[in-house]
Amino acid sequence: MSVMNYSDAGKVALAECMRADPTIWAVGEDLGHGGVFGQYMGLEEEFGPERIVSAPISEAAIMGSAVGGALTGTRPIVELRFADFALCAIDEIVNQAAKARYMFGGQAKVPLVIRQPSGMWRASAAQHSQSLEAWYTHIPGLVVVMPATPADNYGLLKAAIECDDPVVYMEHKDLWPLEGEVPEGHTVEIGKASVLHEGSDVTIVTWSKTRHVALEATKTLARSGTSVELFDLRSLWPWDRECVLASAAKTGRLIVAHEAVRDGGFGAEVAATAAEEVAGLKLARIGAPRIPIPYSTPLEDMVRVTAETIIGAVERLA
Amino acid sequence: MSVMNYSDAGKVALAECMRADPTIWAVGEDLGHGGVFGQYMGLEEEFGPERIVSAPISEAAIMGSAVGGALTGTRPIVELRFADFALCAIDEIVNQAAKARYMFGGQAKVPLVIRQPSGMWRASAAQHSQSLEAWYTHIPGLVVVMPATPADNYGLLKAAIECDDPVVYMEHKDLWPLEGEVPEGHTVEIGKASVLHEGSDVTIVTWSKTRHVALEATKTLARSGTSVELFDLRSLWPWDRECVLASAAKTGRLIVAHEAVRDGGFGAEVAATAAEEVAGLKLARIGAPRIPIPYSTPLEDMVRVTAETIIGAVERLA
Amino acid sequence: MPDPFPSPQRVLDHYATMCRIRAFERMVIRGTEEGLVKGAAHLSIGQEAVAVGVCGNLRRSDQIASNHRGHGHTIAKGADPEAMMRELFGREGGICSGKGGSMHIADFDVGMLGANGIVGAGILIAVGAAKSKKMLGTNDIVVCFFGDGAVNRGPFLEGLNWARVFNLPVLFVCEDNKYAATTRTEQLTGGSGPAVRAESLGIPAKIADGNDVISLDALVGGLVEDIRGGGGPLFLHVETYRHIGHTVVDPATYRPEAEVEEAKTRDPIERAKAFLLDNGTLEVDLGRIAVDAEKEMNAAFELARDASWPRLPAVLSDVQDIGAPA
Amino acid sequence: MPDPFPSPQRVLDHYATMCRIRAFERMVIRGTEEGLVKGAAHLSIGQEAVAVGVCGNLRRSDQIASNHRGHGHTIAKGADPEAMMRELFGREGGICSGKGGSMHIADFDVGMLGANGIVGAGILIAVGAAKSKKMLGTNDIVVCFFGDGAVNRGPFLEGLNWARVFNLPVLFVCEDNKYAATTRTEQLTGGSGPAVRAESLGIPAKIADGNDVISLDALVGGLVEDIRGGGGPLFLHVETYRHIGHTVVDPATYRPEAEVEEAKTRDPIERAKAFLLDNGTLEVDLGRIAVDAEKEMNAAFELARDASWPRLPAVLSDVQDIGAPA
Ligand SMILES: Cc1ncc(C[n+]2csc(CCOP(=O)(O)OP(=O)(O)O)c2C)c(N)n1
Ligand SMILES: Cc1ncc(C[n+]2csc(CCOP(=O)(O)OP(=O)(O)O)c2C)c(N)n1
Ligand SMILES: [Mg+2]
Ligand SMILES: [Mg+2]
Repeated sequence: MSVMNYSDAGKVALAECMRADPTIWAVGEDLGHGGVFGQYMGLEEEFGPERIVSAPISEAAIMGSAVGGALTGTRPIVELRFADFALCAIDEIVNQAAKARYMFGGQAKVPLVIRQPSGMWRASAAQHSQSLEAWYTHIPGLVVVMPATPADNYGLLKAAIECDDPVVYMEHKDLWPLEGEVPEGHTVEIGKASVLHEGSDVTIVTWSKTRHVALEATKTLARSGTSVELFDLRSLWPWDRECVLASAAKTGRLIVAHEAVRDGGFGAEVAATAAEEVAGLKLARIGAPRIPIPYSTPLEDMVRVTAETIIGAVERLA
Repeated sequence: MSVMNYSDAGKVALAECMRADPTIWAVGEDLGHGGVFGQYMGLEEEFGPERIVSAPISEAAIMGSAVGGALTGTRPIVELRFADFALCAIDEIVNQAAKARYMFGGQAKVPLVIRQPSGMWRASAAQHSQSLEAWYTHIPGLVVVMPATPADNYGLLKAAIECDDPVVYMEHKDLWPLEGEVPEGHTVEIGKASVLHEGSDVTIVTWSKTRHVALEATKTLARSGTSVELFDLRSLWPWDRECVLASAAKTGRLIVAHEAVRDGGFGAEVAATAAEEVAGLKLARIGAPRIPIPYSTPLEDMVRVTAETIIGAVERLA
Repeated sequence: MPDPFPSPQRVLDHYATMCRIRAFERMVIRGTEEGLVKGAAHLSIGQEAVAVGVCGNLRRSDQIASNHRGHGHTIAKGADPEAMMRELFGREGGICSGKGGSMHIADFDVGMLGANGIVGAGILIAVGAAKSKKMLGTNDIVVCFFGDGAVNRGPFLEGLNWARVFNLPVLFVCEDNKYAATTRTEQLTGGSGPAVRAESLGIPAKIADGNDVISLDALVGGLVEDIRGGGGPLFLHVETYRHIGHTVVDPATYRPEAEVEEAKTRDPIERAKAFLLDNGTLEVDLGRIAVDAEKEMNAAFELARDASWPRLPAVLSDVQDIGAPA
Repeated sequence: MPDPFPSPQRVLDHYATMCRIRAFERMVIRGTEEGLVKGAAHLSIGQEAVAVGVCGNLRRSDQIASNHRGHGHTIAKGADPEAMMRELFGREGGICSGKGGSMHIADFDVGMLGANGIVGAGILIAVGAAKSKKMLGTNDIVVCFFGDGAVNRGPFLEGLNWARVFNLPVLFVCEDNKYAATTRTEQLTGGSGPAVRAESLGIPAKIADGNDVISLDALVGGLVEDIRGGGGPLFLHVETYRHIGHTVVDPATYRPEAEVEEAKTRDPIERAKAFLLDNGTLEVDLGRIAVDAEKEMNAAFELARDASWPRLPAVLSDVQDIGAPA
């Protein structure tokens, strides 16, 4: 068991996997100098530039060459720097990586991980702040993972690397320095939610950075006597339907909260599924307004989901 | 009033707008020869190659140059050939077109139309059949329109061209030959659903080609005594919430049916909104399974939403 | 280094493979007319020498990435035409289980990494496959086929630059049939052509007659040897022509008739035939090769036509391991 | 055609604009240190001659598209530094109403179409703006600034080819500071450089010293005249260096110290100063220009710092006309 931050947890997971399997390689801009957030610091020294590949500014080629590599016996880890830049490589992710196995009738699998640091971070404005996880959940062939703690980043990145599917792996940029315990040999199964709090009055489902906001709200609500059952989905495709539906059936109230734009967000999928399955469920979705992320800090703050917003929604559902 | 097909209705709308406004130009591959589906046939002859621009196979430049044009006083109509190829121009649509007005504090608007022929058509397989409307509804700044009849294609394309926002305009490839009446000077407001059938037992919400399937189901159900209220949303952003919510409150049952993948589809947004707003609502979503579209006809047919599927869902909700 | 004295047997083999490709694609026309091929099919009739002249220099463990016009590449790399025809007819036993069709034809067993419905996409898949080759310590190479239209897409620049800076074992083959769908490519392509573009990215380039399988074969032999030796990526611009439309159903009225007729005089199969006759092969032997090819493809056609449809539950398989549809 | 005898007043003006850009960016460093600039800011300290030598040849109605390193371009094109500083501090009266920040700085009134957070995206916006210029029947031109790193992105190929085949009035300016973030660009760029790539796409290209505002000014004057005359797109590769890190907070340890020191000896402001002194301008006059620039930017800093925050309801405005958030 050791304490490490979210960034290092990912790095340790990657390094352990690379030591065990010589066919794994990582590719992205500036990786040789540690990557833009330092998540790869020191890895080029250990694994060399053939396995920690510093790429030109060619997102399509970064992603497309990884698809080619994955189809032919190696296991690429793609670093896209900001989730927003993945938009320069969408054909390669959606038309190629996600569909190749199926289109070719199962002749090859596409074992690759597509790291896309996501979310709002330090006044980064509209082109460096997006949370687009909902898009990837809608694309057959893709797995979608969004860890929110060091332990989950360690366990889920390992699971993603070991998995033979293309995994969109979204770390949250605001969580890099977050410290936490990572048990030795820790494993996390893709598709299993983590239960952060058991309760009976209302179910809250969330993921990524909003997990921490929701936990704060849960604690505040506990003090005023409202008992919340709180889940961090951790992976959005597959997502832990059973767990959410059982809890929603128990509490009769469901709130889904995420940082992404509310309209058309993955919260809609969770809420709609629960509404189909649980009769008489009361529900509310919380997310960003449908606006690009503004730069100015007070404006940017208006986009963020806060504990107060969540508490307000719980109160309105009561 | 005249009868024309869906393809010609779009062409007539475009030609009328181009005659009225010399700043409008269209750009896409093979437009000088009528476009891949003939929707531009004859327009180069009338407007010349400066306004009906035949482009190289450069989707990013087709889209990006349209953004630049829209920011600087002209009004581009982008033809992306197949919605699937829009994935080669996603940065330009999402990071540039959708955000420019906001990022620049309203200094300029982005009046452009992005035509993306969508949907399944004639065994076109995984890279030529997608319905990705849900993606665009999730992106602030974009308007999303999906006409299903000649009259709507005429009226809505005109409205899209006249609008100062970037409009993702998705015609359905299987509807090109569909004939229908287009009243002289017909107008359609973006954001208003069309009511195809009034009823009291169940509300069905749909759009694009599935409108026709749902209408068939509605007629069959009427014969067996089930009274359906059927809406074609026609535009998905904005969408006609008021209309859908009022009907859902009246019937207490809501079905949303679309051709796109069910998981994470725009049906989730409609269903979740209704579940939030209408207490005790029973609901069901219908869409494609989460698989790439297969080529072989019997397999492809399994992906299609049919009248039987819709009727089955209505019966289960009863 | 082009070999001025090609072995007659080698030319004969190439002739046979070209005849097989042509016969296969004639059956695709028939299949389309009879409603058996449902999706769009892009044929390489007139371009067979490119597939054959290139793939004839590859090992089974070398790999190719193709574009939408991939039947010829696939057959030349060694795939089974019957499984291909079943695929195009969407039947059980299709090479992609009926899920891909013409535009996604692939045979990983013979090193054919797939046609592609997205123009230019194969370029990036090829450089990635070449990275695998290098990492896995083989001296296999990868060939990427694409059209003259693809040189205007971003992946052309990104992929070629990538291959150069990482010194990957790739041969880029730009199969220039002068048109991209209805568009005469040179009208929408700046500069002095694909080879100059490749050289500007640091990749040595050659230009060749794509209708002469003999000289092409020899030229490619040298290029493949250089790449296999670790010399890094090379580029080959081959000039050819498609005899029919962009797809089977395209009447191609945008091309001057005289241009088409002139191009047909350079039919690669007729040229190989003329060479072989000049060099002592008997007309009757050549005739038998052509007839055998037609018989083979006719049999493939009939077996595919009579094959059953895929089992319906297969629609849900091979999507993904985790989170697959139930 | 470079003019060997530049007018002293013109050089003095350029000197003044370079001093103003430098002074502005020094205030951005201070603003970052004091926590007033919250987002990433990319400075052009050391590269000022490019913005000034190019924009000095443009009319107000000419337009420019920029990249992430856009303060210098914006000031050189005539924007108000106070409104820019308010923007960087996220305040009321910001040039983009506080919604954009450094990476989206823009001033459409003076023909500055925006910085861009996506490397290479401005290239396509520029060609589109040039299409508007042409369609609207003006003889205005568009200039596009981008870095050496952008030449490896697909839009470089697509945009340059586009400008060529549609003969659009664009000047492409590749501002080569040798690095793309932490990466020495030449290590990841195949071929013989940006100018060769441009020429392979049919666009005539020049290479120039980007730290000598005088020769650059004269060279660009000729290029702009050619483009304005309808000659079609041109390309200019300028060699320069950024004195500090990629962003304000980057210590740039990946660059050899000697390289940085050597580059600083070619400081464009010092070079213009030396020229002016050699040609009779008084040291005291140059000093006053520098001091005025500092005063101006200091005042901009203070006004921005003391400005109020944007009104919160504005967060929902300027998204779209139809379907705007309520
Ligand atoms: C990204 C993309 N854009 C457009 C198309 C439509 N399309 C399919 S083939 C083709 C022409 C390709 O021309 P070329 O590369 O010369 O190949 P050819 O068909 O001549 O063999 C086009 C435009 C596509 N499939 N993908
Ligand atoms: C598509 C994309 N990829 C990566 C980045 C991250 N990034 C921002 S600036 C930069 C380096 C750009 O280098 P260059 O074009 O030489 O401009 P310079 O910063 O040197 O002025 C990178 C990689 C980005 N903003 N957009
Ligand atoms: Mg071609
Ligand atoms: Mg640079």
